[in-house]
Amino acid sequence: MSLRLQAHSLACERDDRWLFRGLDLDIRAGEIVRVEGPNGSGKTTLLKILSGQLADYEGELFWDERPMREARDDFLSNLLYMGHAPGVKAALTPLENLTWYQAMAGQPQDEASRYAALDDVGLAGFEDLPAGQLSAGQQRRVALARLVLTPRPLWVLDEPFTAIDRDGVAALERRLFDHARRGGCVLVTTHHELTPCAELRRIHLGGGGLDDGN
Amino acid sequence: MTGTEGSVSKEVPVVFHGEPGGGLAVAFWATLKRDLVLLLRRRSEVMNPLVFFAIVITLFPIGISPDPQLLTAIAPGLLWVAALLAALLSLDSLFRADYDDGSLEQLLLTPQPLAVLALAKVAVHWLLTGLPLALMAPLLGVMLALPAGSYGVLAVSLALGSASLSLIGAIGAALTVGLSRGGVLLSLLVLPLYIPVLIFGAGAVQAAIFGDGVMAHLAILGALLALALILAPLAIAASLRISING
Amino acid sequence: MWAFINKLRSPKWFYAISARLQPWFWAAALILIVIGSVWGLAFAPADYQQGNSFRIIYVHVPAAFLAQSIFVSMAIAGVVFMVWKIKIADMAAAMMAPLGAAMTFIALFSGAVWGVPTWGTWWMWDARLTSMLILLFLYLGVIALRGAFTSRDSASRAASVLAMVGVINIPIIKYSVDWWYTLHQPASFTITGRAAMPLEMWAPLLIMVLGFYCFFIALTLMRTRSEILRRESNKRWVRDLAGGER
Amino acid sequence: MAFESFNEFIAMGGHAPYVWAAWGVTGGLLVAVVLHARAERRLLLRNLQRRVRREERLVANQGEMAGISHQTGGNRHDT
Repeated sequence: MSLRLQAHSLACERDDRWLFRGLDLDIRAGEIVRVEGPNGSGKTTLLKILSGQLADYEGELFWDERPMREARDDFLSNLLYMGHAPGVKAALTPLENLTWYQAMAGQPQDEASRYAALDDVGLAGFEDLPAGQLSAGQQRRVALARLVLTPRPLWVLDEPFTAIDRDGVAALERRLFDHARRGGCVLVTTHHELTPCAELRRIHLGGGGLDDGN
Repeated sequence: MTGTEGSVSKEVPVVFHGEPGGGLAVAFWATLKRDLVLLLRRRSEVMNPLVFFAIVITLFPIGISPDPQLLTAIAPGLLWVAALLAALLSLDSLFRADYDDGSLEQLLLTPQPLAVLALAKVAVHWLLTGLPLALMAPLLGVMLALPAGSYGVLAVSLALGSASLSLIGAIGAALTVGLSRGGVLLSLLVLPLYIPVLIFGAGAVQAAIFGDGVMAHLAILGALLALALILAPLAIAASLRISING
Repeated sequence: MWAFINKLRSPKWFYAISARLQPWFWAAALILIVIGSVWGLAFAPADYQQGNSFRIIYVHVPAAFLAQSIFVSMAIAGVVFMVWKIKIADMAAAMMAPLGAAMTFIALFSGAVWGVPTWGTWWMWDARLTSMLILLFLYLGVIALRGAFTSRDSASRAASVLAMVGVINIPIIKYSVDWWYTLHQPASFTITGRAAMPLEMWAPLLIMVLGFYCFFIALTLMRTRSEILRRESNKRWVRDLAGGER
Repeated sequence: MAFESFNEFIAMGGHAPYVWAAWGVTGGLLVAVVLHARAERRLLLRNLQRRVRREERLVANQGEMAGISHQTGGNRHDT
């Protein structure tokens, strides 16, 4: 079992416009891959494809050197995805939000670990307040607590730095590098400049073009 | 802000997970419980369909006639149609909140089958809409001069039928969740599919009034529910995947 | 079979082959409908009960047949599109829906008109007319759902799922409406309900039905070709084609 | 032949309004559907041709400009 996410000649067409074509990826353990590109270049779409949400792409995906179709369940149980929206229920407390996520991840229910995770993202003392009463940055932190709560090797994070203050950004950046150093892998889109380091790789998505094929 | 933030032990290597074992039941109950808690915290959303049901039933004697004989004749159909519309009212919000706050994506990305988790959400809709409507219907039946002896059948037929309605309606809700103004479209998609349930549900109450056998109707309602239970979750899951593609 | 499916993946191939098939279906449709019309209107004997009003059957029944067949075709095209990702199937389904709605309307209109001399009223909740009305709503739902999405890919998928859900429900709706009708009007007779029809009566009917089917195929081929031009207008071969037909 | 004369045929044994209304609407709708499909196809072809011609002109113009100023790094489409 090894952490390896590959894509061969990946292409995505949205309403007759190619978002990207002929994309080859080989993502391994210990890497932080930053997907870059202008607005509308398909960053989010790429992350959704690579996290198994979108099926209408061309090309092939491999997880652990098996085709994604066969390895899907295995892939999903090693994946932690965070989208644009944090996925935090405003009417539930941070603790209750994490309870649901813990159950969905198939983890044993463990209140102490939930407290610890919230503590870790700087939400100590806010555990029992409805998330709707927290600030946008704090709600994002509730979602980020999943990175601590649910140990998964592959992180796919779409704009995780949104609405977070400077200290939080630094802490999150540390967390990403730490995860890569421990043999995990991070796939991320962000407008925030990540500190350059050995683990960091970039994928640049440009614009599509007129299709000349059949 | 605490000083401990971001302090992760660097020795522990990342753990890989094998194929998911059980956990489906846990995820199902967790989703069921979460949605129940969510709805019970916004109690007005649970109350709205019930109030709507009562108001619509009040409108008919005013609009048609207070004559008990006439009301008896139309009561079964009236109660069923009003309950059906009331259940439809809350359908639009079934997946909408999850779609907006991003938890729908997370639901799609669990290793658990999406159809089963969607079933948990539909079950909550029935528990907090269909079932209360069924329990409330006899009360409104009294106001429509429904003959004694048909109250039990009314409640049972509504309880059975509204489960099918929730399942079928959830398909429409899943198809329209990505659309900004899906509400009216949802009724257009779903109402024609409700007709068989309406026919046998209202038929059961009518049969009870005439003193005919009721079991046949209820059996068919049960059969429709069984069919919906098998097929609808698959359609809901497929529709949710389409909607999330945006 | 597989070779054929693979060929269907290429809109260019379909565009070429449909150009060759199309004239034959147009010719067949024209000839069959003209023969059927003349035979049915002028030569078939009048019905001993309904007199000459019975001649409406020659448009009512083919339209009703086609209305149901087109929905089934749409669902099959939806399956083909979803399973094999063949875009041609979806283009055809998109083009079929309005024709299906038009056919349902014809069946409803001719049925209503027929009702005047037969029952003395423009509308009767006859089993066939009622199911046709529900079918019209199903068609409108599919068309509205397809139009509601901004992304064409999502629209195609959503419409396919709804067509499949609808086609599972059509027989259920039909049987429940039949059952409901017999329960409420046991005495009255349906307009096209008799089995024994002499050859001179059903032969033109058969010809009309065949003619309508040919018309449906020809029109679907033609409009699918237009849809190819619309959706593939960025492709090189479409550009060359437009340049060539200057 | 079920009718003695043409007038009888038109009268349809007293059912003329119903029979002819049903047939008329059906025929009218079928013809309208065909006309619509034809108009749709013509319009599409015309728009497509206009677009192709416009793009050809654009390419030709850009080619000339490139020739005059001896530029190579332009945003030219190689269609």
